[in-house]
Amino acid sequence: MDLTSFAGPFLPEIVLLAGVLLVYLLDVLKLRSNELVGSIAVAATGFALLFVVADLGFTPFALLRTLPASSVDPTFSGGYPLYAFTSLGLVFQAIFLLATCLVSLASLSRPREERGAPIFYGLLLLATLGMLLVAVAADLIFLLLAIEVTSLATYLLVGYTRRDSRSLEAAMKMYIIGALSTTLSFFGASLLYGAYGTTNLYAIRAIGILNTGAGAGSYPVLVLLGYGFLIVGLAFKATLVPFHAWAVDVYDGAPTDVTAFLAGGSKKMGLFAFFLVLLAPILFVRTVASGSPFTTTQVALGPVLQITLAVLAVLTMTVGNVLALLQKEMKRMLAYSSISQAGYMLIGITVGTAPALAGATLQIFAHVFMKGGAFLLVAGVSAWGIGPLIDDWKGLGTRRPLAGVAFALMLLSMAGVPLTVGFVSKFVLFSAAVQAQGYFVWLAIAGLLNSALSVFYYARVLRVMFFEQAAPNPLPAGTVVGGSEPPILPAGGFGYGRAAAIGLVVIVIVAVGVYPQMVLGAVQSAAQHFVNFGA
Amino acid sequence: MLPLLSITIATLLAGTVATFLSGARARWVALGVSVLFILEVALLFLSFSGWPGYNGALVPGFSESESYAWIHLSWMQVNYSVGVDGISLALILLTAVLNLATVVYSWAESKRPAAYFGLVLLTGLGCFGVFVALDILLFFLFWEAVLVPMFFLIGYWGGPRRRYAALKFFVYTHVASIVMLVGLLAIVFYSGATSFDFSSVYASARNLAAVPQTFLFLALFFGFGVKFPIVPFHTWLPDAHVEAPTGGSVLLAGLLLKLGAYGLIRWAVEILPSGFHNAQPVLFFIAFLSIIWGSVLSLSQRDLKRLVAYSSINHMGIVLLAIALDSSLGLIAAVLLMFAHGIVSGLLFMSSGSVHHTFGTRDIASVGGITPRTPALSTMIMAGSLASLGLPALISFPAEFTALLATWNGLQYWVFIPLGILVVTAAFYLWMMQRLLFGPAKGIPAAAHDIPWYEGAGMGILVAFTVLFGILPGLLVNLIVSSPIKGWPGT
Amino acid sequence: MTDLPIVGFVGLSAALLAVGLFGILTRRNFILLLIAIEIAMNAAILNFVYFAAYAGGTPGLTGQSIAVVLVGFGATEVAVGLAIVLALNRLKGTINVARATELKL
Amino acid sequence: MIYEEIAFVLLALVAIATGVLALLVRELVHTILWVAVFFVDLAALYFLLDAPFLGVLQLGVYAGAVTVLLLFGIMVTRKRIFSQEARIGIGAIPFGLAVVTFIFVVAAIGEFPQSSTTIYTYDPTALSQNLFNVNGPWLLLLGLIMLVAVGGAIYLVREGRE
Amino acid sequence: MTAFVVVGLAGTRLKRLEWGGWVAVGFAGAALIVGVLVAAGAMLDPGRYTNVQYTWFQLPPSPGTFPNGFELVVGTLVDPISALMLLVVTVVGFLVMLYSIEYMHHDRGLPRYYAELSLFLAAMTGLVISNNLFEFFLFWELVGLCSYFLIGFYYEKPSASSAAKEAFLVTRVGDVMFLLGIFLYFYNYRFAGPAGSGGWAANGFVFVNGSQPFLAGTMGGNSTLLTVAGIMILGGAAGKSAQFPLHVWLPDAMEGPTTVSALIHAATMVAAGVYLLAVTSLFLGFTATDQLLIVAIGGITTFFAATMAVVHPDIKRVIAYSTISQLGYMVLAVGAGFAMVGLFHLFTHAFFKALLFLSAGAVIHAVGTQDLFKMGGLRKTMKITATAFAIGGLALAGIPPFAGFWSKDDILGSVYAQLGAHPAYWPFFILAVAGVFLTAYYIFRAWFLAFSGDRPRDPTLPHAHDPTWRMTVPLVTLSALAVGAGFLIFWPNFQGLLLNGAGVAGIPPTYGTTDLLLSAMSVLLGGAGIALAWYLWGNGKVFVLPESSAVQPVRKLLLNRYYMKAGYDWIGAKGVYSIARAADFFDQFVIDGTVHGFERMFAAFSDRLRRIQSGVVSDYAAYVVGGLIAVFVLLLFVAPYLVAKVGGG
Repeated sequence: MDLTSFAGPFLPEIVLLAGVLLVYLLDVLKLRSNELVGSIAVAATGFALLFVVADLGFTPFALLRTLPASSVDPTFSGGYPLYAFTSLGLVFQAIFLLATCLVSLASLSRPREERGAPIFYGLLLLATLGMLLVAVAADLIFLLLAIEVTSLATYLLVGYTRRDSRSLEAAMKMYIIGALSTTLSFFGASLLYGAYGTTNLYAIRAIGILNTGAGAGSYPVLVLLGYGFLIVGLAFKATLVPFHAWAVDVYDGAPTDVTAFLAGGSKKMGLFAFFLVLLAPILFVRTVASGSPFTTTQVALGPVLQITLAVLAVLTMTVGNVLALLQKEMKRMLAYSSISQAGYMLIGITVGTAPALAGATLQIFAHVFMKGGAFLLVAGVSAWGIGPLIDDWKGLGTRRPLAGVAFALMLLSMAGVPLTVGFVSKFVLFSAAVQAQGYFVWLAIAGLLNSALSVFYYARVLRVMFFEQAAPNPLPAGTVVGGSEPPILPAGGFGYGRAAAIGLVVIVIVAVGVYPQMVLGAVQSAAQHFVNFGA
Repeated sequence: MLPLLSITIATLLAGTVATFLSGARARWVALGVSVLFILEVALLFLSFSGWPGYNGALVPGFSESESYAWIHLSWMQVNYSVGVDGISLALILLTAVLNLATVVYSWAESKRPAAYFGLVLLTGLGCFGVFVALDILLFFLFWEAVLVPMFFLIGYWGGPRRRYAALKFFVYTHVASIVMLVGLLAIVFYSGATSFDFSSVYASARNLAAVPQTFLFLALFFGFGVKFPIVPFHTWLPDAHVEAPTGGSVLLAGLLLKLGAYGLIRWAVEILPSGFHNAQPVLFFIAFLSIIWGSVLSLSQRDLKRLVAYSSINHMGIVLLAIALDSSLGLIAAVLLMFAHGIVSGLLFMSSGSVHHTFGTRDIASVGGITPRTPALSTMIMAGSLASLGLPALISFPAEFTALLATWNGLQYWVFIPLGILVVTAAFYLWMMQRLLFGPAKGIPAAAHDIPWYEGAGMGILVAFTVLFGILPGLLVNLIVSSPIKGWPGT
Repeated sequence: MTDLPIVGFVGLSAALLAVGLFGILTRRNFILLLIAIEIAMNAAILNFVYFAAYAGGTPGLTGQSIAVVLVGFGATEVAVGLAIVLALNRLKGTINVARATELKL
Repeated sequence: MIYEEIAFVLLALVAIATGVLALLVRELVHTILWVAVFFVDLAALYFLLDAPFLGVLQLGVYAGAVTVLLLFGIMVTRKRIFSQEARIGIGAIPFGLAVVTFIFVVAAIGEFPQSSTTIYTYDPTALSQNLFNVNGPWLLLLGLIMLVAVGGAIYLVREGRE
Repeated sequence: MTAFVVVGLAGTRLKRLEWGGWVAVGFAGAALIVGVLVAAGAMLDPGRYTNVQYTWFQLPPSPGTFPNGFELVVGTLVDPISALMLLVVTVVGFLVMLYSIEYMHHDRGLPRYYAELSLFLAAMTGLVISNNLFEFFLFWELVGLCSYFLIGFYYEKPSASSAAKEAFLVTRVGDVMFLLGIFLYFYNYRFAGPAGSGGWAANGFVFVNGSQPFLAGTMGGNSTLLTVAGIMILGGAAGKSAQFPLHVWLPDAMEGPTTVSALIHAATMVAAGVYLLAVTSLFLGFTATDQLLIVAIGGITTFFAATMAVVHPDIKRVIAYSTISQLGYMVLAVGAGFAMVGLFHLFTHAFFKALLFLSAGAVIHAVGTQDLFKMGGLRKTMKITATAFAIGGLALAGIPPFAGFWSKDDILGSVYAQLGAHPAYWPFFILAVAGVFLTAYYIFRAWFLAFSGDRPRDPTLPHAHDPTWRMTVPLVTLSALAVGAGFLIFWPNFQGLLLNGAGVAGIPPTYGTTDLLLSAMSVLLGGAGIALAWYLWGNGKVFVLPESSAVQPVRKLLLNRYYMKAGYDWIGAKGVYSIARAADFFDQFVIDGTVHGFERMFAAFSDRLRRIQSGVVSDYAAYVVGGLIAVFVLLLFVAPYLVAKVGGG
């Protein structure tokens, strides 16, 4: 294996790795200033992002291309590699990098007294590296190992404020459920290996297309069990119900910037893993498989998986929304909302058509900005001394109109109000579901009804922020202040980094919301390639 | 030709932004924008090319059409397409008039005036957009765009239970929009329409089989119906109206309810003829239910605004009935009724608002005999009530007459229901006037004085239109007739 | 060339998985949880190994390679788990996972 | 070959038994002992499957390193090494869940030949070829994972004095 | 002719001015001149139709419903009957306006009064000269509105505003039926009419086309439909003309100023119902069933209202009941097919009833009460008024040669002539004849109570005297008309006008050829009534019915108007309002409650579901494993079953 040919396409990853090493080096040199280390992370992700965007074929950056156009979306004939560059993978790489970029940009404004900048940014970059590798995986084991890179990094990220018991508890919970899921994933992979004799996703796809009798044809139960284990294992990352319970506690307990990364980044990786793993059986395994040892009917594998995923999707949306309804804490409410959003995204792979995948991808793109931005904003607001409860946000909209409007915009986008990116993505996603016809229309209806339900709690936050007066500050004894003065917010805003990140979020939410053609066009063509890829 | 529609949208958008930013001078900016809006609508009228006999527009029957690519995917063609025909033009006129009247009426708004007037203009923009949009996504976008300002208008400037009302309004209408959206999407994808454009949907949806058409129609009907509002999905309306500030109520009753009816005509009745035909019994049933329910409930209300709100349900029920008749006369009646109800309910809500400002309560039972103290206000209330109960020479009369005539033509003796309800309608208005305006004075605060000039002016604008179109309904009818509705010549 | 009952291996790995899961569900001591997870992990590794050796399927060395990688991964995972548990123990003085319930509802 | 089958049955029984014992005994140090036996037992199974390289790896990594790591964990988190765990019931629900999972997975055995079949054996060189050449990226990934683990784990357990 | 409308509207503009009353009178005078000229023109040239019309709105022809298009027009038509009505409206209108100057001078709402009265005159004129049913309805509603305003003129009085509301509502019931009637006729005649005309739909409901009745000879079509249409028109007329059972509002309408009662609720507006029936019967035609029904309503109302007038102590209400009763005669005539005879009675009745009201108004103006039992002996101080009232009474009682005799006699005679052909008319004819006696009795009971005797029974009443010329001129003029109007029947031109009003339909009436025996009988009955009144009430006597009398319950029944109003009130207040309350309850608690129920259910569900977030990680692991098993179940059992069943997505 020629090193240069191996390293060339991985330039973005290498840039990140270099960033990590630089950060660790500076740590050793006792240069631990947040701004310095953070800038390195921002720069690294920024550069990597440029490379990825260039690889996607965005002409202004053509100079930065690291991949010849021919090696994107290649066709295989025998000899399946462990990794392959797909347009959709590149799109996801860009999304992941954007998420990391946003988080590290915002984290530039971390409070000075907070320690652990090197480990924070180092792990952030490593986690991102794992995500980038997930995006190019072509092999199940490669995929799972890459996921583990991110998983371990995120366990540690969640617990990196090691003197915060909430944070450590979150890390512990995430670790246990994560390790369990990993085990289940590998177990599933082993079963699939037993059935197919390979763990390569494209090989499995080819077996399905060629209908050689291996895999689903010969070992229907093994295949079904294998995919079942994999679905459950990956559902951990994607926070599907009922595998979501950890997420709420972890999103709540983790440092909020890390939460933003979890919600905006690593969870999306789980969803993309779903795309990678399940697209082949859903679309290409035409082998008629006996449904189970207990029934004699012969059914196709694809619809069976689709129905299962549809149930999971509906369950995820609904439970997430219902639980968010009564939630009193802002972060937990956002966490539940994030869970329900995962349900929408799952619709994409459930439907399995290129439009649906495009819709889901756009939804994921939107979610990075909406939810990531929201958590970043929550982190900034809590730095002002605003408590964790939604009610603590009373009157914020009128006292800090800019922050209030930005947050309102994110919430409206999550609720799917037009002229926001959240609307466009849901519109495309549900359109695609309707376009696929059949029972997917019901999926679209369930999704839309759920998004209606979600309006309840988003609107509640808006109400608290804009229509209610701030509660009187618990006054220090002896101070004489008239009546019901709201708590005094610190002068200044979020700090430049965070303000820039939130500003970027707002711009994207509105810009893509108003004119989505550019993003949507790229995503659509990538999804189309992805569906046809290697076939 | 000038892209007049886009210019108007841009004007309103820019006006809204300017109003938001203009602080204390917001009302002047808003007034300027409203006047500009009216002038642009006047220009639209002048350049309207859909008059009978003309067929040169981009989409047949639509004048001033514009279309630009927006989202073009292999399977989804969304354009920015706008255009007007007679029906939308009539409602656009209503929008412009109500916008101006609301701005004038709310002249003294002191609670964050910039935001208030901005939101009023934004509502106007949304409604204008709905009436001109010829693309499903664009339509839905404007449709939803109306929700947000109204949510804030109710939620921030409203009465004591404003938060509840705002939330209820938002959730109800949002759920409805969603069902409507699914319906519209399904129409596109099931019919194999090449784009989201009205023309394309119109051309292909009619070819769908009757059964899917029926399902789609019912979905759309639910979506539009909640805005109507149809019984039993109406309970958001009284709450929203009662809690909304006067300007909000005016726009809510005058414009928002019309969106549902307009949507039903444009996006359901026209493009799903067989579905419409099959669903007619349902529509009739709901229409009669709404008519009866609205007026019977009006009888039992003590709150002036609530009374007017329920009477809106009744009136919109007649609109629905007229639409459901599936006849040209019915359609004309429906649009006339919409226009009339927009003006008249606006007037009535303004009156109720003034009653509230002047006497501190809207409870009909606790205030009475106000006429000697506030003759101008009483006159307005009387004008509004009499117009609303369908008195000749006022705007509702030709509309109701046409509607009832059309009902007779279509349904024969069923017309007894709306006819009988006319008596009940008269009863609750008369009863309200008897208690509020006449009789011995009671419950009038010492400081109460007649309405200020701007409230009078706001209502005066509406009264002027009430009388103008009451005497010359032909102006509107000629406009409506020029629309490419089925059964019309040249369609 | 040895003959072995492949069915038995399937049963064994299923049983080991069940034992691991049972441990994860019932044990409260974090270290026991780690052990349970590793038992289940070993079930997966065992799967890879015997499927690699099973002639009935499509045999290949890949399975053994995977097993090698997974053995390494398992050890790393335990190390990270231990790091977390040590930090938690330092802060809370317990490694009973049922006592760490600050975050709930 | 009947001997190999008998050996397999014995090893399998020992594996299950030690696994269960490791989880159920109340003395934590005994747990470690049973775990060690479990890992060794699995190594023996790998030898039985003619995968000697893996067997050795299992002995070295699991039976050696991991066991020591776990023992170390117990020593650090315990005031006294030989303290007993509180008795915890088996719990019907977890037990049921585990059994049902077992049943589901075992359901797949119907798809395999019920009698003993010949297994393939491989040359360790071929294994290393496979491992380092074709599937080299796996090892790179494993390296990355270890990089993450080492950096993070050290930071986490370090007595924070910065 | 539209000038009338303009005149009326102009009147309303001037309401702010102090001398607005005079301006209004001036306009009314102008209207009078025009009206008289028009009427004279019509009388001098019977059979002339003047028709002018403008399109209100129109729809182009559409293939389905209206192949010839659809049109609504506003037009004017002067034909004999509208000329007759025009004369009534303008004459009485002018006189009442003049009279009001003094009668109302103390009222601060004077400008409003004149504005509303002017508007009324305009609307009434418009109604009379309408050339189509749609326009007819338009003005019909407008006069109803004016009536509403004028009844509620003293709006501070709760009884007045209540009466106004009642009047509007009850007539609204009639209006609704009228509207339905219009629709029914429209449906029947939408394509009927002269060839090529396109029918009613394309011609805006017009009666005439050029000089021809538009629908001449088109009677026919669906007879059931036409019957129902006729019933609906009758309902409308019954509402406006206070016929049984929609008569309840008219007595209460006496809450308005007496002048208003005289003009609107005696002479003009209430007659609009009869006018409507006449127009319909002449131009559209009634079926035999309708005719019988109209006759029945007329006959019943005649007698029924008269009985109520017999016992009432309020001078205005007595006259009001008398109005209802007299309107009954007109309806009876129209129903029997003698529309023009009815209109003739309408014509004379307008004058003598206005006279009666204005006289009563003068009395009320003078003594400040309407209670007959407080009055008495006014004959001495109010000579002109007493005489005027007596003339009116005699006319009403049908004593020759007063106007009432001629017209009422014509009615009785004409109907009598039809009895052979329509035996079913008999009972109603008898009721009508009995009404003659009652009429004479109650009106002279009122006269005797008010004017005879020596002094007022209530000594606290102010000293009464005759009013000034502004009030007496109308009284005298109307007296003259009450005496003389009946003689017009002997003028051939007028007779010709009446005959020609029939246009093409209808039965020739019996002008001048009345059965002498019948005339004599009716005069005798009238005389007997007067005699009885004199016997019971003459010379200041007060007849008190003994408490033990067997007819005491009857008296109570009559005083309480047969409990019909109470019944209606009960239906309105208790029945409908209770339904409304119940509906409100349903709305708030059931419909909204369902919504809130959903909300609560979600909340409860959410709360229950929240518990699974226990914070114990082992539980979370259990969910994972449970979820795993659930996924297996789905994958292995549920999904294959579904796929096999429906064939997959």
